[in-house]
Amino acid sequence: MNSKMKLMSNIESLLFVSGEDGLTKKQLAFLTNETEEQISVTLEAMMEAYEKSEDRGIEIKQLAGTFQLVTKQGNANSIQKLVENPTTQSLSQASLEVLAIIAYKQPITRVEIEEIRGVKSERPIHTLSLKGLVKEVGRADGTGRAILYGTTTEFLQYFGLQDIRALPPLPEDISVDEMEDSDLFLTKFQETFEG
Amino acid sequence: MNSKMKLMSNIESLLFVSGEDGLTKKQLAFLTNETEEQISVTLEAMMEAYEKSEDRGIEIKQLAGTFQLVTKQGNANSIQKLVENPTTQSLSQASLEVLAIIAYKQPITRVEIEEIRGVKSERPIHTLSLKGLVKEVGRADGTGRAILYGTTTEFLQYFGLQDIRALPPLPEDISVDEMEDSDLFLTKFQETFEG
Amino acid sequence: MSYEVKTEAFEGPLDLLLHLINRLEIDIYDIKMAEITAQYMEHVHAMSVLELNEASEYLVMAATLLSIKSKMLLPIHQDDEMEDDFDINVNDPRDELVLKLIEYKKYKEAAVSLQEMEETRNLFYTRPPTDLSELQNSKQLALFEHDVNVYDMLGAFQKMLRRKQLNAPLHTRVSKQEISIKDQMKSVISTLKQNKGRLSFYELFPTRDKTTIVTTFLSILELMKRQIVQVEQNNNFDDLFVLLRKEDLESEFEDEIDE
Repeated sequence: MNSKMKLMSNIESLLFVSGEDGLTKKQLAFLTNETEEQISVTLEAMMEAYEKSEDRGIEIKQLAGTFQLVTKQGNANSIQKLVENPTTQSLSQASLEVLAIIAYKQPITRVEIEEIRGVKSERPIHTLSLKGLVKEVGRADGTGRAILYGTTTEFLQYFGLQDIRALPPLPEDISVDEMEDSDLFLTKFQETFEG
Repeated sequence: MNSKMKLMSNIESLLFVSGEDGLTKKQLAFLTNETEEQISVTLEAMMEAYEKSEDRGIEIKQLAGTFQLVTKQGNANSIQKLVENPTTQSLSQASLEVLAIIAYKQPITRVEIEEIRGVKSERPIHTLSLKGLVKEVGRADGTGRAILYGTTTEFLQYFGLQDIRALPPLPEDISVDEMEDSDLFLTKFQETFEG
Repeated sequence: MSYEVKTEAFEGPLDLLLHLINRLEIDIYDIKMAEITAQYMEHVHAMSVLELNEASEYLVMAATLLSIKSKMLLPIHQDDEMEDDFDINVNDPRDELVLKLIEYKKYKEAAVSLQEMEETRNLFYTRPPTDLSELQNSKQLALFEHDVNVYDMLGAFQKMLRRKQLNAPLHTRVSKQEISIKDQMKSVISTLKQNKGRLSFYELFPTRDKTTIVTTFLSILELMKRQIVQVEQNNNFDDLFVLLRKEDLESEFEDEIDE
């Protein structure tokens, strides 16, 4: 019993110092000399305990492929008081569009992105790379050897995704009746921006 | 009773994100809309709870009036193991930060670097000098004649830069632009859909 | 006529077209070219002022729309129809545009879900990894651990800005509190007690707040003068250690400082 408690304590310490980098099950197993199965069971028990304890302000989340300690969502209000201006951080519409295209079509060149959007996209791509959300992942074959873009680990972290497969499926076939949905879409937009 | 639990949860979240800087009772009182007395009582209860719970890996440390979360001494072994087997980026984050500051603001003293980062930076500077990425490039005027740091040729080589002007612009400047962009966009969007 | 186009509201000509299709309640697979072209032109005219290079994209689309419209007015040649027997829609001049619009719409919607995810993600916070380099030996430090590039460096910088943003309001709004030397002396003593009476000088300064640093420093000097603490150093340039010399002095200490 004691050993199980000790393992939880150890895991909490390790996750605490790793911060937003987090640790995988494998790494945790290695660092604590335990089996991965033992780590799985313990992590699960910890996740449940964190969630249930109302006096706890942190919990474990799987983000960007690792387990990380994060603050509970319910405490966002008081933490936001620590933040200078919470709204300025969000991405612009252009950046979000480019990012969506890169996320679903990676690896992809700038020209291909511009073809889909129908507008020049150099600036949003530049902004996204500076923010560490996309990066060069290679060069296209053929003349020019254009840069191929892909998303980064920071991208997963930024959107709270476990891995790239956790992205919601791309709306595939837009049928006639789906056009009505776009009303919904516009309404949502308005809500978001007016709200 | 519930409210007391909630306050503990809030304090844990706040101490968690404030990291090495920690928070004073006064700051915690401000952030949670509680009295300092209430904070004192709650912190004491929390400190005891952390200490007693064998499954906890963190505890509250009080230093010069600020409170911060730290890992429990008893888990030092597995943390040492983490240090010796750096499988994540965790170790380079501090160094990369300092490197970015030196690259963009050189020549710069240690004190100036610390002012920008908000934390002590002796270690990362030491690390970077050992790696040959930064070096002493002179001494500041005035008393103390503090060491001025700059990047090396090795730095340019390492990052594949032709010269120091080939560095991309700082994200700081970008975000200002982007804010304006998105504001304009939002305004326009609202006009369009409300109009 | 001048081609000054105000386009901030739309992410390009495709975005504008989608907006019009939606507003006119037109079936995207059966776009009424005359109507949409007229509306599109009207919008482009109504927009004012923007960079020429973006305006050109809107104008290219205008030309495309006009060309589709005119093609649709032409009668379909009999021979062509025979050849393309297998593909019924091949002759619809709108096809390419429709495909483009549908493709673009997918990503526009995906961008909306990204935005929602961004909002949710903003409700919880992580912390930067602890700097553990002091636990490392120098030999290890000298190794290049990773294949880092300039963007990793910028990413690190970005993270730092985020972290600094977290603490900024406290520095301006809250931390202006005045700490007295007396209070800080007490705090130093209690901190030392908690650490078995011995602590590195460095650890007594956990904050970057200048007032606190100065006050803490003065309080340590005062404590040294009163021989309540002692400072020692083993070798040149080693860390300084602060030692608590007297164990129980709370009571005498209280009135002494009040003078």
